[in-house]
Amino acid sequence: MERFFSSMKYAIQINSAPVQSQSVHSAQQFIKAALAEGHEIIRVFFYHDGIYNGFAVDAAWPALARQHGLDLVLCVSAAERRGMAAGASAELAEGFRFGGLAQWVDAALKADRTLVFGG
Amino acid sequence: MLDVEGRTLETTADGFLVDPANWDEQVAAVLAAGIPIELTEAHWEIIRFIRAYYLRFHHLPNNRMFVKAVQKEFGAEKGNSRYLHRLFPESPVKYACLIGGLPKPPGCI
Amino acid sequence: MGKKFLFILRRSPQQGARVRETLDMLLTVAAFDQPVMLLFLDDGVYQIKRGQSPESVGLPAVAPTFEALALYDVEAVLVERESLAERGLTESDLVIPAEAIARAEIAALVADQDVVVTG
Amino acid sequence: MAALHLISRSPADSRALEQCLARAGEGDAVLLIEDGVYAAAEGSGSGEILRAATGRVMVYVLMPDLEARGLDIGSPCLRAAGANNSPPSPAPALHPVDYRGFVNLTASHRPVVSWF
Repeated sequence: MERFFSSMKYAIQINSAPVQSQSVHSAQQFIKAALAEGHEIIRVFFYHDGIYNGFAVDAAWPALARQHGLDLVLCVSAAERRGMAAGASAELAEGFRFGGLAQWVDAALKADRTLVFGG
Repeated sequence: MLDVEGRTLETTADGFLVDPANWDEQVAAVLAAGIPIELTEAHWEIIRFIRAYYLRFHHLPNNRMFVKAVQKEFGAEKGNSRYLHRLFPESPVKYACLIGGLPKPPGCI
Repeated sequence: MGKKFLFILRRSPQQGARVRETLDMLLTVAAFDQPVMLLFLDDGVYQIKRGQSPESVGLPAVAPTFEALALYDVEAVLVERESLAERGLTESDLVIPAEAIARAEIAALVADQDVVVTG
Repeated sequence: MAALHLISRSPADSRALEQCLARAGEGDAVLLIEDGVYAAAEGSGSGEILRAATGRVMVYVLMPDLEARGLDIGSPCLRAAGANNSPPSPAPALHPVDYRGFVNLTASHRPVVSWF
């Protein structure tokens, strides 16, 4: 199938918890579709209540991270604010790491598009 | 808990003062001794700045913002991470806040 | 590799940590010396309304934090004229100087950005 | 470049669609996703708003989200919004896309703006 656009780089921001709304699912579907089109996901940055994704039992993110080598970054200050950071690295779901807002800025600067999921 | 000349002040598990209003220069000296950092006028300048910043803006910067804010206030020779790291090893904003009797700033594990 | 960032605040204050965290994102972008604009739309204009006293009901004050924008050289602070007028407000009701722009000008402003974050 | 606006909230609990369309520029695209697809449903009250935007912006609907809610793009609801008029107003053009189409829209528009 012919592609109309050359390969694009995406930065994805996720703002909602996995059980809160459909947004997390939308983001995962979008990411799969983008990868299937030959695009690149530079980083998925979890902010606001999105940080709860890193502590969820849902295996979808770990599976995506494993298959596609996604960089899943939980904002450390958002996690701290919700009491989810101190010494908790060991409890993070597979594929996630903590990072600062600088990681979001870095991804947005490298990306052709930045998308935000989850109100 | 922190003992300062007969006063007992409450601190968090990370050693940050619970109530910034309990802070004075004696408290700062005890907080700094626990790191340990020996306070010079260069330290005081930054500590007074971050306290004034917090009290005015009701906000604490992360490391990156802190460097930029110091740069804006004192110029590039002080507003750079080398200068600030020399004063406050590891995390300048964290230790400036800790000694300044402020809450733990965002983004430090 | 510079990018243009626009943050749009459309929510009223006191929605938990959300606005505060969005503002942290904006200030981090500014700390990276990237061009960043802030636009208040709809109920977002209440964020910078004078005379709020959230402390009286035990809530944190957000308005003073906007005064830090100048310290980070964020000079492009905009407010939609219609959003103010619909709420019976004028620029003199705001705690920080904001440049009023017309609703009709917003499309062109948005189209000129690389990254837009709404909060 | 023209912007892509994402609407994910139902018109019943958010004015995001209306507030977005009030600012969207000529040639911008709007994509209804998640509960945003309810704007295409009968009784949503969004028919008029969407009709007014027709010609100025392209409005797309994410079909998997529409179908997951038991709706379809040919539903008479949008026509019904203008039922008092005679002749009936034409339905606003809603363009169906799947996730691949969503990705293509993000590639052909910049910036992407999420309205909550």
